[in-house]
Amino acid sequence: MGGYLLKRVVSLLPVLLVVAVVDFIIIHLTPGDPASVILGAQATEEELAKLREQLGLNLPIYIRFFEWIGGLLQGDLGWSIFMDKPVTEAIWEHLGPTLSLTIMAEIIAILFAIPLGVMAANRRGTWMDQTFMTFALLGISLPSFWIGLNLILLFAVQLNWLPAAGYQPISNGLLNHFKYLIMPAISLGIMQGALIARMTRSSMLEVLNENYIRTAEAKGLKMWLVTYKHALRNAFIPILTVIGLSFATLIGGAVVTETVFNIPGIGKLIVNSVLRRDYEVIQGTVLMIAAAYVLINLIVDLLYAYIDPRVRYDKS
Amino acid sequence: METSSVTIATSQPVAPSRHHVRVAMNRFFANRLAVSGSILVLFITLICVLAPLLTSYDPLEMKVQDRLKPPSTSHWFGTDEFGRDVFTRVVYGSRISMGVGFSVVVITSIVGLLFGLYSAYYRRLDNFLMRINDGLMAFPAILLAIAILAALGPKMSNVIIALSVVYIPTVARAIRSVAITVREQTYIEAIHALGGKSWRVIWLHIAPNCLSPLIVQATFIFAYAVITEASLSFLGAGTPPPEPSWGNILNDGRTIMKQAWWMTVFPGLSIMITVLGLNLLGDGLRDLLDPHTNRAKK
Amino acid sequence: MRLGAKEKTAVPLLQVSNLVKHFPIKRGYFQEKAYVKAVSNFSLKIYKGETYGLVGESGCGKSTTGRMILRLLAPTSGSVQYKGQDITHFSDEELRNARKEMQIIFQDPYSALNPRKQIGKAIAEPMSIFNLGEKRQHKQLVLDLLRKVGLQPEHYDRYPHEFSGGQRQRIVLARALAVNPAFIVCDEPVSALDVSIQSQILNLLQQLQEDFQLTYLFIAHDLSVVRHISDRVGVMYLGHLVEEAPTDALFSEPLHPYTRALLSAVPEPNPKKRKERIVLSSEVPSPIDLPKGCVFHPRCPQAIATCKEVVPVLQEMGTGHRVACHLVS
Amino acid sequence: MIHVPLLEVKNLRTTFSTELGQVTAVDGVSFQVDSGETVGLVGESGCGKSVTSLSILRLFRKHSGTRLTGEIFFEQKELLQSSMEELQEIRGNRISMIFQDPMSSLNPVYTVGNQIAESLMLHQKLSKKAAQEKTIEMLTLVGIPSPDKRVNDYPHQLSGGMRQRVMIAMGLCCQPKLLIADEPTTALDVTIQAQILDLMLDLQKQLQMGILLITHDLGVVAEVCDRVLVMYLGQIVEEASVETLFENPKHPYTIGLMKSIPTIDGKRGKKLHVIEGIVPSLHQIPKGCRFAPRCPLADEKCRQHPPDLFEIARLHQVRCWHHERIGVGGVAFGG
Repeated sequence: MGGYLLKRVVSLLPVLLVVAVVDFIIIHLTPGDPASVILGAQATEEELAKLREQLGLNLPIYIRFFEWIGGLLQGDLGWSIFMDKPVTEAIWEHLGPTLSLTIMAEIIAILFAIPLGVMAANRRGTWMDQTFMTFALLGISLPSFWIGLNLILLFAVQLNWLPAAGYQPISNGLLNHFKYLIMPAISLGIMQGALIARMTRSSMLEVLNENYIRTAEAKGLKMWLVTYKHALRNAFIPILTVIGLSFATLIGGAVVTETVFNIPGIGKLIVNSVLRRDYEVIQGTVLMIAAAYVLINLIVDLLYAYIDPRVRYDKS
Repeated sequence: METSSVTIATSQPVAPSRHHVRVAMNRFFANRLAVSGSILVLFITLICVLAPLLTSYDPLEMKVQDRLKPPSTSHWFGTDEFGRDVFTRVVYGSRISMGVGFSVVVITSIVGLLFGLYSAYYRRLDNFLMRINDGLMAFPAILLAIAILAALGPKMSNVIIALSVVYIPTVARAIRSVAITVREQTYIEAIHALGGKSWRVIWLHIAPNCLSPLIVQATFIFAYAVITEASLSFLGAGTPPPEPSWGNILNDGRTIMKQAWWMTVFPGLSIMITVLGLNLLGDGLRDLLDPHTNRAKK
Repeated sequence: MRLGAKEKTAVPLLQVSNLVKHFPIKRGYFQEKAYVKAVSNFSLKIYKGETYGLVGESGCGKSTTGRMILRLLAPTSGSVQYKGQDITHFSDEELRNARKEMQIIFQDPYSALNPRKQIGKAIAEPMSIFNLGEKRQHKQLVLDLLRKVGLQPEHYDRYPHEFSGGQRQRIVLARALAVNPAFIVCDEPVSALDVSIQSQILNLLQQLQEDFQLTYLFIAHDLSVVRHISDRVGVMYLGHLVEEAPTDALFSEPLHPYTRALLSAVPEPNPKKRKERIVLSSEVPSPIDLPKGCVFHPRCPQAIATCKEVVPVLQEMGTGHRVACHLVS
Repeated sequence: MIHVPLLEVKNLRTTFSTELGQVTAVDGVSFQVDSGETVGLVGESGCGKSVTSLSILRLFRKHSGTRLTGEIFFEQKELLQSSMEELQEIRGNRISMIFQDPMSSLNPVYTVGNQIAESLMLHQKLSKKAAQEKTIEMLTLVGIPSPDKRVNDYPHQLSGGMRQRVMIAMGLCCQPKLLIADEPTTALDVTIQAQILDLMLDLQKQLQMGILLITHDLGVVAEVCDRVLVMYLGQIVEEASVETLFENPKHPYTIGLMKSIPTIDGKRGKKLHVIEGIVPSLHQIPKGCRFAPRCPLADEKCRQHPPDLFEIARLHQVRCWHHERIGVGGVAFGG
């Protein structure tokens, strides 16, 4: 097992390197002089020079890259010009809301997606399967921010049950926290759930056609045992892959949802940094998110080994 | 050999019909998903092309006195806070969404096919390309697009570049996995045995067998691109106002949602119809073009 | 049978000596390198117009050998001579005309044809690869080939999915014949076909051998099929050639214990002849760590001490009957 | 006391709905299997032998639009009408089935021990520990070396031969009265096949079990079966004891099959006998006798009227209008 773990971790290093390079290049694509873009036209020459020096813009690009990487390894993600604090601190402040939003959305998604997907696969061709397919199709066709707007229109404006926007950290009471997060989590969870549900159904259908399922039926096992013991565990491997890969769309969705519901999360931080041209913050947060994605997929890889013995024992 | 699986091994060509196109058409029209999908997509494309004929108003012309009028016979979708006709802006907005979507699909399909094919065929290249691919896929689509647009500035061409960079890895990964299964087929080994050179193997044998999955993947990429473009404009990072795009119309409507419900409903509906049409078409094409999966899904 | 008398004098069309193929397997970064020893110093000679049958159970390395002969797989060591010329280390360019004369047909007819290409074009493709004659003539050549393999001209622009397994094998044969080859490796060509179709293809193979003066290396695991079509037969076990003889000699008095066990295990379609079977115990050992000495000794009913130590060498026991076994020499 | 067979299939008809419309894969098949007897169901691809075996335990996907008519009696119980619960009581307990491809017939993510114990706990209500012991006992019975270690192995760690032994252990752990074996040795090498066939015959004697063996290999039939049913395009064309079938076959298809197989001894002729043409598709079943298009003896009567299964001797039936003219003393077959 250890060998497998080590192999997976080692294979991540080049990916993380690519993530860092891509992240660095994007920000340095800015045509023209970033200093004047940040400070605006009326900045004096000497202010521009100080900023350029501070950003290290006068150094050749590869030197700045290695300096940046050096800083990264010591946990220094750069400095926010706008908020005048280290990027790591800015990220830490905004991490809480995004974490609870994405976790809640993912839980909603998985809780609905997997049972529905399995049931639809089990009753393929019946009306239940058709309605499932239609809802799942709608789910991936509705932009999450539009769902958000409509939820606000209904629950906040018309019925006034829930606050239209804003955020309450857990410290101000769990119920309060939920009140603010339930609508954003639903609007984010629908697309995510639809994606996972469709994958669950097709993966289950694939597995239900396998020979060992027929063997299980030939042994006289009850249908639910065949489905939930024999089929689901095999179907779970591709489902896990989708959950791992869809983490990226989840975070992407979170960025938009936070803007709709005015939640001070990482997404909001990035959007504001873009509008304020706060490059170092954009660079740092985008890097953190990409690194989190790589970590999540490593965990998914390790779960494979737990579920599928062939991965654990890949001797010859 | 007798296959114990239930599929009937018809040992004689079933309907040795001469017109393969006719057979393909029959199967297409029999597929409800593909037909309904293509109807919706065709409908939106027509709106895109015939935009000037559909409305007499100019999408940018402001008439302050008609500010925030509800939907009426003169303004089907009502007017926005500057008195511009929302129906006209939504109709012209379709050009942005479909334009961006289509160009992203063309770019990602071509580049994705190249990356996928060559990384599947040349093992040494594979490792290098796949690491870049995994690296790029680590960035959520919207974030990568936002970062690129922040650097290059919010122009429609930049939006297309940003979205292409975001979706090339997805296409490349899909094509690579198909190309690898094709490369393991015996007819590829046969062409090697016949002295066929690499270009012949790649372009005359592997590529044609990757087209169906490419078409299916492209349809879904089109849908993702439309949604992501709308999200970008909604965040104010995509197509800059006053140019009408569904995303920024929705953004304008967001703050005055209580008074002017029509400003958020209609652009949202158009996004949904377009993306739903594309997803339907994608599902339908996957059943038609990918015999393996449609046997399992039947 | 035709070849009984004169074959030994002529230069062999194909000569393979001490062919070895070890596939490295990647185990973690720290364990030492391990190899699947698929083929170990395999040698044979095949003469013009002859059908050499290579038989053995799955995993014995017969297909790997066939692919190494055609240089579809690079041998770890050993040499392949075609018409006296050593092609083992030929570059792709030099291999081209050798490739023209040496063709291969496969076991699985369902994946041997490109599903997106009409069969007429598929058969014509080798002609354009080796640019034989004008493109205009290709269609006519293909139509002749279709008739020769028992198909109709109107099949020209059909797609592979419209044909049965047997018909596809005929198309694969036509494609191999398109370049007028001298030598064809038939890798289990009838194993995936039904019995009645099998006999049609075997008869076709023999007919084509006469019409085109072809030489076959016929690889299969079905002993009765190999017996029917081969002039000489080689028996392989775990990458080693254990016995080789003219067909009648091998089947009437097999010398190697494994060949005898193999022949006794074949169920005969005749209830009266339910003979006493030599049932080999246990399983075929893994090709990664081969048994020392004779690879068959762990399962051999008559294994003696030397079998466990010394690797037996193929010895001549009579006209062309060679066997690698300590007990027999 | 009238003799009651272990299994009796009467006029079984199995139809599927496919993209190109209804297809009858098994069209009016009737046969019996007794305890201790091995009946062979032989034929080429698409003849319906596998579908027949699957119909007995109704092992078709729920929504595949499969329709089964006719009657199947097993120990005085009619299976086609019995409820799913009743059928599940019988599956793996009174009637067991083993399949062709050992590589994909075992669940890759559970140990072989777990998959065998599952049947024991279900049908014999054994505790986990008792089931584990019985499982090891079964693995020893089917000849798997060091069963106490193998019981915790996963399928991908075993060879094809070993997996087929596990399948047999799984099938026989509840002492079923009938074993249906669908091409059990087709995917195995000939030396391993010999071991598996011997094992099945030994276990049959010990458990006084009936075996329905589905195969396309006439050698295996001759080696193992007592009675044989030859199937062609969904119908039984000849039924006989194994001796009669090989000495005095009466149906042109059976004869054609036997003559087109190369043998391990006997004369090495130049050309093998060939059955002309190819098996017609189930969507275009010929009018009259289904073998007529490929039969050298076919005449107008054969092309117009489908023959019934005539009883020409005790336990010897043939579906052919011209059966008297065929075989020993009758029309000699070409090739």
